[in-house]
Amino acid sequence: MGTLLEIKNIETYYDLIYAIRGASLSVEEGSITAILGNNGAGKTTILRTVMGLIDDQPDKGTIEFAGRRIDGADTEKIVRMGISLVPEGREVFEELTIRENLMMGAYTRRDKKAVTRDLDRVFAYFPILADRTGQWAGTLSGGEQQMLAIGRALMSRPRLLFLDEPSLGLSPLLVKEIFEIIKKINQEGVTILLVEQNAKKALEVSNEALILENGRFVMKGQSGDLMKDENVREFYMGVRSTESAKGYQRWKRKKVWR
Amino acid sequence: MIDFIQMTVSGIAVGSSYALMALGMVLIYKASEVPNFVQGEMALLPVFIAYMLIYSYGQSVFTAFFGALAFAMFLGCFLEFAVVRRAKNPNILGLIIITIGLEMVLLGFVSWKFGADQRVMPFPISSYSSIMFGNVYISTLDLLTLVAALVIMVALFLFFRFSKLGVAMKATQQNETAARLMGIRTNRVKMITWGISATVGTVAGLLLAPVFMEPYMMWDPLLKGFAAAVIGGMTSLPGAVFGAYIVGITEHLFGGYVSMEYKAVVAFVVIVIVLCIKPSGLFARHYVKKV
Amino acid sequence: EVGVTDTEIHIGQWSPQTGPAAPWGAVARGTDAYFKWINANGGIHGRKLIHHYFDDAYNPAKTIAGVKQLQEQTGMFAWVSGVGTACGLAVKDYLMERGIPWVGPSAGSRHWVTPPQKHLFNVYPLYLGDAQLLTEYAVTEMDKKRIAVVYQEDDYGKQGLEGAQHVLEQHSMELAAKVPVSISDTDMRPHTMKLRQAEADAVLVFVTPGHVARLLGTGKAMNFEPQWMSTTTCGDFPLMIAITKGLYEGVITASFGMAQPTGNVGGIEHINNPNHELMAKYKTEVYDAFAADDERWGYTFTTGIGLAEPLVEAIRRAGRDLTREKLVAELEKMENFQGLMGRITYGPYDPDDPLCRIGQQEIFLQQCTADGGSKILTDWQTTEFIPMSQ
Amino acid sequence: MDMKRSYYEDVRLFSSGVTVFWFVALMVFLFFYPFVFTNYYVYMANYIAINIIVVVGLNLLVGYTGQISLGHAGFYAIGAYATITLMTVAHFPFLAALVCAGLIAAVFGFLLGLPALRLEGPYLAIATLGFGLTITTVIGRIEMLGGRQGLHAPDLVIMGHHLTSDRQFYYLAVTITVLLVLLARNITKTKVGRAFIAIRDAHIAAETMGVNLVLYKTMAFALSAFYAGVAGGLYAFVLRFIEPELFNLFLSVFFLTMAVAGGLGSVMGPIAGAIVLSFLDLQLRNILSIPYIGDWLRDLSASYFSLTGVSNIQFVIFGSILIAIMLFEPLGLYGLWIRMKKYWKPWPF
Amino acid sequence: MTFFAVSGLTMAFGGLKAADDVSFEVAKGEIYAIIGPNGAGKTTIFNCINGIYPPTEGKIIFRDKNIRGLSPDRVARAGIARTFQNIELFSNMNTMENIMLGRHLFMKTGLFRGGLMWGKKSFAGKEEIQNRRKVEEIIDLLELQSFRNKMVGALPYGIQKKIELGRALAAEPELLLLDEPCAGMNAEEKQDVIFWIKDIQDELGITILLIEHDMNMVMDISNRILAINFGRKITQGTPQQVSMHPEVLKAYLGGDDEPDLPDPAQKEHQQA
Ligand SMILES: Nc1ncnc2c1ncn2[C@@H]1O[C@H](COP(=O)(O)OP(=O)(O)OP(=O)(O)O)[C@@H](O)[C@H]1O
Ligand SMILES: Nc1ncnc2c1ncn2[C@@H]1O[C@H](COP(=O)(O)OP(=O)(O)OP(=O)(O)O)[C@@H](O)[C@H]1O
Ligand SMILES: CC(C)C[C@H](N)C(=O)O
Ligand SMILES: [Mg+2]
Ligand SMILES: [Mg+2]
Repeated sequence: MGTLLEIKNIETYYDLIYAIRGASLSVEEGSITAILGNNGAGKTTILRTVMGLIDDQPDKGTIEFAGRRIDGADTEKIVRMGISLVPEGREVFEELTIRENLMMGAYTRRDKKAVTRDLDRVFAYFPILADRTGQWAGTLSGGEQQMLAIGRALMSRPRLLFLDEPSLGLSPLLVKEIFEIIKKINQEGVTILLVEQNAKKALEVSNEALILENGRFVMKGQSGDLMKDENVREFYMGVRSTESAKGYQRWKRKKVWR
Repeated sequence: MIDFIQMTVSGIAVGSSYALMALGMVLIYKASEVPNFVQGEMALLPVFIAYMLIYSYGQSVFTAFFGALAFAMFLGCFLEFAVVRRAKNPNILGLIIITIGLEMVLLGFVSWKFGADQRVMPFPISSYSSIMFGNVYISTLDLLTLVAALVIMVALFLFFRFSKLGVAMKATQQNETAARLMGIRTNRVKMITWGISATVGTVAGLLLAPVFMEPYMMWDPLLKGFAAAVIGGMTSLPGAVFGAYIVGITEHLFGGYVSMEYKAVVAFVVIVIVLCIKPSGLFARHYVKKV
Repeated sequence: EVGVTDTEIHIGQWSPQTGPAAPWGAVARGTDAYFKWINANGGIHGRKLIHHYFDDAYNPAKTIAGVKQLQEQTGMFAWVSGVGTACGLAVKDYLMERGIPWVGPSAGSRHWVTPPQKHLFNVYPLYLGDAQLLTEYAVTEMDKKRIAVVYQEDDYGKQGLEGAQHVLEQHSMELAAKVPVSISDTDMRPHTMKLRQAEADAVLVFVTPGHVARLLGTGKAMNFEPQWMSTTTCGDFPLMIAITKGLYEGVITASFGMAQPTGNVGGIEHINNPNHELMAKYKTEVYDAFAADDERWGYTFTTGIGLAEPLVEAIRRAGRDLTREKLVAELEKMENFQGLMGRITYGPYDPDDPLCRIGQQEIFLQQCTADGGSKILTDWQTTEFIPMSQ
Repeated sequence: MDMKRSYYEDVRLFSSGVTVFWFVALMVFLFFYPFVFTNYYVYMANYIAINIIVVVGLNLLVGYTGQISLGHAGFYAIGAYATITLMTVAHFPFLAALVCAGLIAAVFGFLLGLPALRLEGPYLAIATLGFGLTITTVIGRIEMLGGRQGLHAPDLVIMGHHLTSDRQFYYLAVTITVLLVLLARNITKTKVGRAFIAIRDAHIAAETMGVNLVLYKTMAFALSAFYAGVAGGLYAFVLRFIEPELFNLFLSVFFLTMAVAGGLGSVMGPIAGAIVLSFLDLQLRNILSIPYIGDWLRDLSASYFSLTGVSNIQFVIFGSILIAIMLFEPLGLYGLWIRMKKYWKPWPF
Repeated sequence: MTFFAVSGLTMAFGGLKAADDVSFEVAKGEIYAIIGPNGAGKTTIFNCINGIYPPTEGKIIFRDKNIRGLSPDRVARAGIARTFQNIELFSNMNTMENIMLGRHLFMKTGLFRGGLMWGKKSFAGKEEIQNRRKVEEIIDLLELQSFRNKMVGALPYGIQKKIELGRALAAEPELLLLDEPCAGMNAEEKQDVIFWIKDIQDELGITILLIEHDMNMVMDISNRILAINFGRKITQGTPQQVSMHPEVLKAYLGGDDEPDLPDPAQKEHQQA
């Protein structure tokens, strides 16, 4: 097993906003890597940069996938090389049906039989989608759309799968299932890069994890180690010595406008 | 009664040329979500190219027409590639203005090259001959247009139904980023639709030219085609054709029975009424955003 | 005087060189070639005519802008021609208030002479006259019973309609049908249907040449072939024959002298066309020498010459110390001046008499032959002026 | 940023003394303009001022509320005809007629706003386009309005003064324009303007925050129509003669072009658009009289194109400029301005 | 007085009943949570309350008045504000303006008074200032100062959720509907939101109807919980009661497994 994705020192701008400030990352083939970070740390931006979704970015640095440079390449091309992204905010095709949405996931594939099999597999993961194949994706509930987005990405049988907050808006039961699914497809040989707010689950399922802050990776290590880290526990898993909010003394003082 | 049938038939006849324009409109809208104001001129230039091939280069009518269609394909692709695609984070209105700009440029070029005078385009069949069913006339040219409209519609319909391009177009229109994430070469999809659209428009242009050829020849068909496409729901090929016949027939019946003076605008009134009942046209499901 | 120097006389003109009305732009180019020819022949009293014409795209707002710009920055001595009723009306007050002479508006509208203006001299025969003469001819000479009018919905068409109705009333007849056409119409089927339903045996068409062509074609395809009749505007037979692919044969139009002067139209003799020679001269000396290569020798071009002739003649008659006052005086003195068009006569300014500024009311009728030549049907005829009804 | 002394700074007309300075400078310039420039440029200023009114109004609809209109020439026509008719038939004084004409146009705007409640995108485009065409067709049929023969404007008298020259009219037109622009600017900064933008960006959320969609969408149409109507009334006196064909689809498209190319969703953008494009529209016809370039174009035409069609170069240029603006600056001229401002930040703008 | 009650609410989309005879009552001042698997119909219930969907059947009583069938703006006027599951911000306005729009109902400036705003002392000017003060309080409360003048479209997901909350608060509602306010936030940020929600309840006295998938939070702050599945009510009660209901465990929390809680300490607290 070698390195599948190698990001070296990338820097990304949104116009004048300096979002990624030199981040390096390598993803081992067959592993699950997790990225944790606060709101606005730039997690989504990293994924979007790799996918070539931000015009003319990365500004600096290189990205290699399976030994080939992909920075600056077209998204379509990157996707065809075998990377698939479950985007933040679902981005389903609102006026296409569930089935059409899933079939779009398999757009680049020619092996019809296998596609049908994969479709069945997605339906097995998310039975509610199977009941509604003809419903417009735009009218699905938030969680259903999230399932659809994940299912759609699975349909492309990627080598490397990017998941941007896959558990967003899912019920606790489904969250569990999603992570099971992640593990399962990983075992089937798909390398996974996972961005999650649910740090506990993410660390549980991943081999390696990185912590992003203000566009830079500030910590990196085996997931098991990170899970034991004091700071990580406090800031990303919300583990505090006190019990629940109900008993809390409010410590954040409200400021009054001068 | 004869009058009624005659008016209906004539309505269908004129509707056929609207239909071809509407089909072109729909194609581009399906992939790019732009109401395409350069649709008419994308057909105009190839028609004049055909004219030039015939008169300046002595080509036969058939060669010239094929040349025009090929050129149209190229022109459509080129406009998308060289101009429309270059827009950075375009919004719909920006794109509309770009198509209006292109319209001016192409129209300007044609009028610059050919002047404003009427031209006469040779055509294999006479535009004055007609077929008579009982007392009802339909000119052979109209019949040809009708056939062309239907054949093209069916062909496009089947093509998009059974090729991946159809869904790819729809996906591109709805969420271009997501479409690219599916590996769809959205730029190529759009380019092809522009090409096809220009070609379809040129068919309309070539069929109109024997009757009437001058730089502004495509304006009226463009507007009516746009109207027809809207009635049909903007994204439906059969809808576009159906809408075109509605526009054509309404115009004729209204002109015949009610008032000639308001004939030019009746189509638009009909559209407003239709849209009040079905806000997304007749052939498109209305999507209400869910929150 | 403004616009007159020792060596130059500045004359302005507007016309649509672009936009849907651009075919009328040839009027200005005709005038331009005509002025160049005059200059090439020594100008007038040692002065050259400097012709400033601009494109207003048939948009009155641009006409005003252009007129003001030329008038105020360069200074025009007078204005000639100027295409379009609306465009003309938009600048009329401006020119008249300043006492700037304007000769030969390029549109046969009654507006130019109701009320007559001291400095506005009409040349173009009114559309009313076309309609009167055509209707009269259809009724009396051709014995047509059911006369229909197809009219463009503007000044041109409306006055045509009025003229036809006026004559029919005199014959106690009624219009078989009146069918409006809007400029944007390309589809002539409903119009043809209307005419067919009305069983018209003669149809007067007051529309643009393009519309006429489509109307005739549609009629032909529907087996509807009445006696088509049209105006001076559609009297350019070679053009009409070409764009109707021969259908124009037999159509009767009014004319003020556009008959093809050369032999290339099938040797038809223009027995009654008194300005035959003048036309031939212009063809070779003006058109061949000064027009652009792609310019067509046709009605619009010659109109541009015809409309400018009275002005040029008056300038010539005014002599070396040219002033606007003198120009107007000379124009008022003009009597039976014969150029390309009918004989032109003005009179002393009388605010109540439109005829003092109308110039001419002379036209004749011609019929199109298979090869685009014309057969002259009538001699020059003067039609009666129908004043505005209110 | 946090040093604000008063919240009013965000909404007030002049965000700083510098702006006041520039505004006063502009007013002084506008005041002396007619003394400096020839009458032709005064006419041009009038024409542009009127276009500014329309486009600023159109922008309230298109840029702020997100509703497209391809029928603004219709409102313009209504304003022009109503002003003249009210003055000649009902003997209204000019200003009263102008305001009433604006209100009449607003009523039509309101009516058009009703079907527009349910329509969007191309559907709305075609409905408004149809409105524009229908209005002129109908006006062309009404004999009282002169039909296709057109209508002459009566004498323009304001408080006993006859305004006959362009210069006199200039002060009227510019005053009205400045007032209406300031009005629009204030509207966009206060409650109504925010509601418009909210509707454009997320109409469902706007509604759940208490914005009455029916009210505000029709209000946007009516307001925008009011601007067009007032402008139309002024236009009638610039031309002194109107007829239905003036108010054709090209004009509606031209208005939209000015608004978009100027930059939607700002007040300055459309003004820039109106100025630049109106100026180009009037000036491009002179392209052939520019020394050298004109001759070169003529030679080019003679050898590759046609001389009779040479004037059409202006279309090619106009179209190319439009495309260029939209390609390089999707936000239009306003976007360009913002960029320049960023670039010249140290400057006291 | 009934503060807020839904009875027999049914919402059908074609054959699909997204809400099916749902009834519940919310007392003034409480935090009432709705939980249920994805697609259970939670958002649909909000949409019906809000007037975005016209319910097929049922009654929605707010302060003794039936508000069913009112348009969303009328519902807002009645005193109900909400946030959305998928962010619905005005993306081309900055944070301040977004929240300012929340003040819409409190402002009386119309076209004329707005258009003629000529100074601080004018009606519109005064009103702007007054409402801005209110907005600033909210910005302070939610700690959005640094985003005040940023266009919201480009802000991170979690911040956008906060701005939505702020916008809803600005409307000074009596009943606040929150649709997954914590989605996309990390643990620390969630804690903040929890505090704010508590504050909103305690200090502003606003009644809250909450949809949330984070059981930790739901258990923590809600007074009562309604669990639904397939549009139908499963159970209703205190957090403890609901979390132990077998059907909730099976359909929502995941069968035998314990709810997703980060800490054993809290688990005990749950099962107590
Ligand atoms: N389109 C954009 N334009 C400008 N700035 C942007 C844009 N998108 C993101 N940013 C900025 O880039 C930074 C990183 O944002 P990003 O969305 O990558 O964060 P994130 O880690 O994914 O956050 P979240 O957990 O909320 O999803 C933020 O400060 C954000 O404001
Ligand atoms: N407009 C609509 N048309 C058709 N079906 C709809 C529509 N809106 C909602 N539905 C369906 O109704 C069901 C309930 O949707 P709703 O959004 O209320 O779920 P939810 O409980 O909020 O789920 P989640 O937790 O995933 O957000 C879903 O199955 C959805 O597909
Ligand atoms: C002089 C001509 C070109 C005018 C033309 N007869 C018209 O009014 O349309
Ligand atoms: Mg993110
Ligand atoms: Mg939901």
